[in-house]
Amino acid sequence: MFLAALSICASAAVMAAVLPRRPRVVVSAALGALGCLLASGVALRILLTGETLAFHTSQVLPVTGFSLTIDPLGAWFILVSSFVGAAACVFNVGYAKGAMASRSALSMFMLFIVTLLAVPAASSVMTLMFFWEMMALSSWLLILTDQTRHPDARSAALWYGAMTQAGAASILLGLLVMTSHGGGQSFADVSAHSLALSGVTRSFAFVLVLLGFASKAGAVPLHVWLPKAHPEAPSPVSALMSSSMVAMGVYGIIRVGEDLLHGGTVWWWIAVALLGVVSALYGALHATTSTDLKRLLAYSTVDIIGLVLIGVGAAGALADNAQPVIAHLAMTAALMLVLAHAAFKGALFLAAGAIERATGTRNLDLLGGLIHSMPVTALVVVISAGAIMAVPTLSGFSSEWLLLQGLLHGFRVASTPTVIVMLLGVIALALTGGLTAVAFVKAFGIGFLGQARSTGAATARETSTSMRVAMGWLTIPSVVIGVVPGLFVPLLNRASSSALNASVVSPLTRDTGVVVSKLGGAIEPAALLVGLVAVMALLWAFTQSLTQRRARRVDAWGCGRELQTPRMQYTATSFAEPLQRVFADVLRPQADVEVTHVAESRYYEQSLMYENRIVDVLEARGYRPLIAVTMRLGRQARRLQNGSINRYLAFGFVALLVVLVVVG
Amino acid sequence: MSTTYIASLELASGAVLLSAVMTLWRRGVRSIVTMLSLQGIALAAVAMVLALHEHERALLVTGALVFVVKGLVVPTLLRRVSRLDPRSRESRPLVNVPASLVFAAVLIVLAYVVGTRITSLAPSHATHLAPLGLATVLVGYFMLVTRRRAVSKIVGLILVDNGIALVTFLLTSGVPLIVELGSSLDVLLVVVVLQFLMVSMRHHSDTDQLTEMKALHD
Amino acid sequence: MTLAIVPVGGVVASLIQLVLVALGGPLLVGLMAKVKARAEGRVGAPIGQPLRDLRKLLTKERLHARHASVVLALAPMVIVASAVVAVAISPLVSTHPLLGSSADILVIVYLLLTGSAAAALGGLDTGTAFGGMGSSRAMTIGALAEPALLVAVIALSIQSGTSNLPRIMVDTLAHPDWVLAPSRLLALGALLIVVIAETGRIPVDNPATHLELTMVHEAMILEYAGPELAMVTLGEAMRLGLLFSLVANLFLPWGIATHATALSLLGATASLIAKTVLVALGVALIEVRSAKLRLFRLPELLAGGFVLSVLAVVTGLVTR
Amino acid sequence: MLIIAILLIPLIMTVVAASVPWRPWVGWATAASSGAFLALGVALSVATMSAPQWALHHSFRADSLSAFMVIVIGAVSLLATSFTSRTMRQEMESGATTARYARHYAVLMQVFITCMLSAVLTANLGVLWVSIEATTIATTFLVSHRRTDAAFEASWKYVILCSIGIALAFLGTVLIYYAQLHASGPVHSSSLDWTSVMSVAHHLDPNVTRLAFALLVVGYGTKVGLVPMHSWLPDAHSQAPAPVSALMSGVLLSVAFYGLLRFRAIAVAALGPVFPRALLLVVGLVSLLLATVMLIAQRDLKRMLAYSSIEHMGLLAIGAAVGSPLAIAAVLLHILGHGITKAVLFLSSGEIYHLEGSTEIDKISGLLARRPTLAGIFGFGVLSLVALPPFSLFVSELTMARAEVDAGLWWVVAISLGCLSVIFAAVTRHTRQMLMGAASVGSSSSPLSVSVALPLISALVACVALGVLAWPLQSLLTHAAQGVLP
Repeated sequence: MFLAALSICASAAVMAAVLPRRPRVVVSAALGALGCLLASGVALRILLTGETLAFHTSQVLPVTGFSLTIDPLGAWFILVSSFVGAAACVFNVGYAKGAMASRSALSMFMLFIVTLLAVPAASSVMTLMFFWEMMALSSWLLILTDQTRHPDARSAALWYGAMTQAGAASILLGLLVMTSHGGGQSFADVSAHSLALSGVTRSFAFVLVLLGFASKAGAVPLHVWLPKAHPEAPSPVSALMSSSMVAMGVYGIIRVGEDLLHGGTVWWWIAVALLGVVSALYGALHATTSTDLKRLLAYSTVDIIGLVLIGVGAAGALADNAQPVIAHLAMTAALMLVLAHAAFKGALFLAAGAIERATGTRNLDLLGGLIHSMPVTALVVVISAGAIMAVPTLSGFSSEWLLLQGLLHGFRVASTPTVIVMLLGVIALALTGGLTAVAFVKAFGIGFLGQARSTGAATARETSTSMRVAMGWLTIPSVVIGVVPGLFVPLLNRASSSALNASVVSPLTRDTGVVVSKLGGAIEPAALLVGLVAVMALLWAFTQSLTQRRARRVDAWGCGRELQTPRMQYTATSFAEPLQRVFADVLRPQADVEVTHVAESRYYEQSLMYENRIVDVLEARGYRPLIAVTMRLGRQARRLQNGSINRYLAFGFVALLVVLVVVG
Repeated sequence: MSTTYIASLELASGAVLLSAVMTLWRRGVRSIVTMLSLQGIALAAVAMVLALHEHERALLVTGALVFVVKGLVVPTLLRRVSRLDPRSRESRPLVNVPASLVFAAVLIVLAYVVGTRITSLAPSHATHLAPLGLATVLVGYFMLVTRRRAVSKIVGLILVDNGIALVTFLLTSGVPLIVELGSSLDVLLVVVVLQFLMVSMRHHSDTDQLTEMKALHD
Repeated sequence: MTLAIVPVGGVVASLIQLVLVALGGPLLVGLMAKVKARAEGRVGAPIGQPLRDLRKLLTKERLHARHASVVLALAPMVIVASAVVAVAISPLVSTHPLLGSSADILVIVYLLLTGSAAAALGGLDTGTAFGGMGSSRAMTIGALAEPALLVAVIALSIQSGTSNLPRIMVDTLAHPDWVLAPSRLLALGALLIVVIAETGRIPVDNPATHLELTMVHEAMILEYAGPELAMVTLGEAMRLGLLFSLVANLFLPWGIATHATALSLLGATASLIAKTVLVALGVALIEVRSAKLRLFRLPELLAGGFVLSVLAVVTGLVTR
Repeated sequence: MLIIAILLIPLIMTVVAASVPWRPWVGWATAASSGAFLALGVALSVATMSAPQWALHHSFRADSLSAFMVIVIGAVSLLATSFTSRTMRQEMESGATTARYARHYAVLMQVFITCMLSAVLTANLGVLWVSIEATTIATTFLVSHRRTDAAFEASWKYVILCSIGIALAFLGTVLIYYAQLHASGPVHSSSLDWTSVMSVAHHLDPNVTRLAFALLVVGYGTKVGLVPMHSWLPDAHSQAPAPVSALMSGVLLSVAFYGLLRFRAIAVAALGPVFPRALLLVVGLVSLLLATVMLIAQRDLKRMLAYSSIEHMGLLAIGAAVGSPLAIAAVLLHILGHGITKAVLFLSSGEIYHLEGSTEIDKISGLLARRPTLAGIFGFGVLSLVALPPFSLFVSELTMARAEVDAGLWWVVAISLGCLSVIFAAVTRHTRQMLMGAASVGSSSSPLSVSVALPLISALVACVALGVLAWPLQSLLTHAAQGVLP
């Protein structure tokens, strides 16, 4: 069944490669969406029944063989990918134009979806690496889709390619170290033998694997590629990368740490959680100050994945502190947040694509007033942004509440390092909550409200039906998880038990809301929603009853200003300016002011240019010097081969003498 | 018989190494080529002596072949080249002549040290002389590394080859004939190729670029 | 099960809370203005003036700026609705209000945050310079204040090990010695700073100013008029009432009704009013004695509040 | 019989090419002959699965490893020779060559291929040496085919360095022979036959064998392109016509490596695994490191490909150092994958050179916009080269890494993976420079002719098939690996 889903998606790739232009887009999208839905179905069935699917053949992949196994943990991530994948396919029908409709781009797109479905199912080192690298390859090429029009895409792709390859190398080495003493390379073998490895070896392997997966997940300081690559990809691809591909990093950490290495030691998970804390804060901070809409979303991904990692790390640490129930709770929170994030971030990236198509820009400083021309997109953005801001009764809130429950109850553990991590997690959760609110109030408020700041924004029109359907599809989880999180409790219990490799009695009981039994916590989002809606309805009725007339349209007052142009509005840059000042030490903004005076008097200015840039300080201070050193090394190495045959002969002569001295 | 055998073997083998050192010492192409020719003849003599001593007919054939190829043909070819290029004196080697000679001495010692490890497997009068061949290889290689002129390169290559041939004769009384034939032909061919290249290059470009070929580099 | 929803009693308690906060919020604003006026040697407006203003505003015409969208009309409703729901489920009069089981720290904080976000969007919707300025500043202050609020309340939750507010109060009632625990006192300090920031009082914001360089909240709601302005103002007043009474109840829960009898509810109402007025007077005194801070000095204050709250948590973890 | 046929086909083709003046059909005939012996090679591989085959009084011997190498040679030379006519036509049009030299070219290509075939099919280690040395002579003229200053310089360096290197290999062979003559074991043999040497391998004198193997590694390492004698490689590859570069990089290096594999088996039997492993590891790692630093700031397309060959040869040496059956199987798969990939890249870089008149990376840009098919082929070739799936190099590199870690050499894997990551960044950066960017003004966008695109695309498809499917090679690889295990 799952293989059928994979092959349908793969056939979509083939169709995309062979069909002529017009049917190509539609057929591949239809097949892709069908395959994704099928995969969703398989994943759901596994999550409902708890059974495990396995498949092995030695006829594929020479020397190593090919194995797939889907357990509930994998199924959860397949559910995440397939849900977003289906939306991305449908979205692409309306979106694909120009380069994105080319044979190569479309088939790479479908291939990307295949790998996203297959990575959580891979159950041997070689199979995992195969799909992992295919995933990297296809997404990497997709970033380059529009490279002729967006030169930035090339540099972004270079960053992404280099970092993802280094990450894959790290993962590979870690996994191989695990297999080295165990015999087989299937996950079952590794898991069975890993306890026989020495503690140092296991820790070494885990750190390597963690580095690789954390880089894919976009954890700071390994995130630098992410805010470059995600924005440059075509929007359906960005949506998949940001929602599903980063989740694969999380999946890898859970799979290796909890399943293959049986939980390891506490400090592993403390490290994971600390990565999460740093990522959450750094991502949130940069998201508030980004003016490029997709860059903002990308940094927000770093933020949310940070929270997920806090949950995963907390779960691991608690499990190692003999608190399986609370660990289960934290893991559940992390998994729920993964799904919630996939949906709302997917929707937001798709919306960003819709906006870019409609206005020709994704620079918030050039947008404005889109709510009038693109009401459906605006609604999608409001719901998804609300979810990401953790507005109660939307998905982000339910997930973050669960996470907070896990962290708070983690306080009762005796081990001080663990408690400190829990505390840092709570602080990160609190701080990112506020910062995320700023970022997304800015994104929606500047992008959709007020007046258009450019002609592109002024002439925007609502997107095509398929794009709206896809965006709408992705808002469903934001609402459903938010309003009736209890629906997901049984599925999450299975996935989380499978993730932690332990069958504990889940503290979560199923209801319309979520009740953490024995631990004294509950939310009833449905009831809250009823309350909110009822109050609003009453208020609406009340205001209507006061006067029968509709509100009169007048010019904005603006403290009595007569002239008010769109240029006088606050922009995204100015909106974030106070926060940028507050966090100047971390963000290190660079501002240039250039004043040109009129010739007659220095007291009058002819023009004033202000430029404000925020570069990723970790990139500037950490990566750039490294690259510079490497390049210098490369340039100096060229002198080795200076063309003199005498020198070349001397190399060999010295080698010969060394051989004689050493051997003789 | 035995002492004559030993004496002649030692004389011929010593001559091979000595002529190698002499090529390092001399600068004029003509005298170097003469040394090379002498070396070829000495090498052939080694083969002949061994062949007579061990009654190896194949080695006799090899000796004759070596005499023709290394004693006559190759030097003749080289003389033709040097006539084409009368200026090709090794006027400015990378390591000057006295230092080269000192270094050659060091190399000979090294060859001796290494050689003893090899000869201890099957000690005999012949194998004891094998370090001389090894030393010739090293001296030849040293010449390749330190001499700039193209002709010197060819000479160095031939020295290395002669050294290896000497080792071969002394240690094993010759490898199977087919291999020996092949290797001799190959040496000849290499020399022909090199000569061809030199001539073509000279025809191709006016300036004498052979000494400083550094157009191709990173 | 103490957390079980008690329908009748809970509904009554929630209604009482709603009425108290909806009326009491504006009255508290009036009270504080009166105190300030007196302290400055003025007579000042009557305490009921904010309520009268609200009534007057409700009769005015509805005016919308030309470029505004539906957000402008929706934002006030969201502000009020979020405040209403937060008030209804918070344990102010009774420890068993309607949906008290969901009266989680995170729910209250994020309901308030939702209100702030709605207000900020409303400010941006008109496309004027002042609206954006106010929104930007308000969100900046909110982004720094909300975390401190959350962490401060979490400091209070450590001893009882739950994030459910009614349960924290019940547990505090059972353990009177907790009140003077160092972590609680630190949290109180943090909460006061946060509450001042959240409700826009001096030294964070001056509710009485219309000077463009200094205003925060007033700039954001500059374009509102009539019933919508009334709703925004009411919502803000309710937030103020909720925060003041929550602070009062979290530190001094005595008097709150743990059973849904008429008598205990009455007593609880009276004690709540008394406690809240005390808090309001305290805040008013702080306002009188301090000058408004420059906008860019504010982060220092809020960071101080945040650090206090973190310290409170740490102390709580160490001393538990 | 098969062995003789395989050797005869290119030999006859040599005679044919030598006896008729140059015509385009000669080029196609050479391709046909390559295809023919490729097919026979497949048949040979089937035949050798049961037992090694012998021919001409035990002069020639083919086991699965030889058969596999015949397939590698066949596949790559099929690719390379299918470009003969086209390359010659282009060069004649541009005045770079004449009909006379085209004829030389065709003959020398066949000689070159014949030498390689005899190297892998001979039973005698001495003849193996002679054959490899003979390839030097054939390829020297092929490198200088363009008859420019640079081409002469390259072939001069090539012949000097390779001659000296291969001379050292001869010394090593002689020493092995010497050790064999005086082997202490019960069996005495006095021929350099692979089987007879192997039969006494356990009794060879360790001192002599150690020195011999070291000399062989340096010597054959020269032809393989391993540090320290690698320096000829970038020069020769950048100056030779594209099909020659393809053949040299694709198979010549591997054929020399085949020699090393054979001698490694002898050395392991005589010395135990430690010394051969250490030596090959050092050589392999240094080659890899050198290739890495040289690729970082590389400026020339063909030199980039050449250094990448050094990189891959370094990987092979490291894989051979491990020497487990898994490692050798991976090494062999890598040889095939690298051969095909490198051939595709050199051939397409030849087309690029033809288009642009330069192989300087900075002078080429926007190929993807101007020549989508060619750029696509080159791009996918690079993806294959940097070992991304689904290409076969991915599987072979991963398997090698696995075998290395299994052998306890995780630090080697760490170093090589580090180098590979840097190489990935460097190579993709250079490739990006050439492929990406807007098309320059006035550039034409004529489609690539089918005769060019078809072989290259099908070669890439073959790489994918090798990387994804197990059945064509699985048993052959494991069987061949058995052949060089002591």
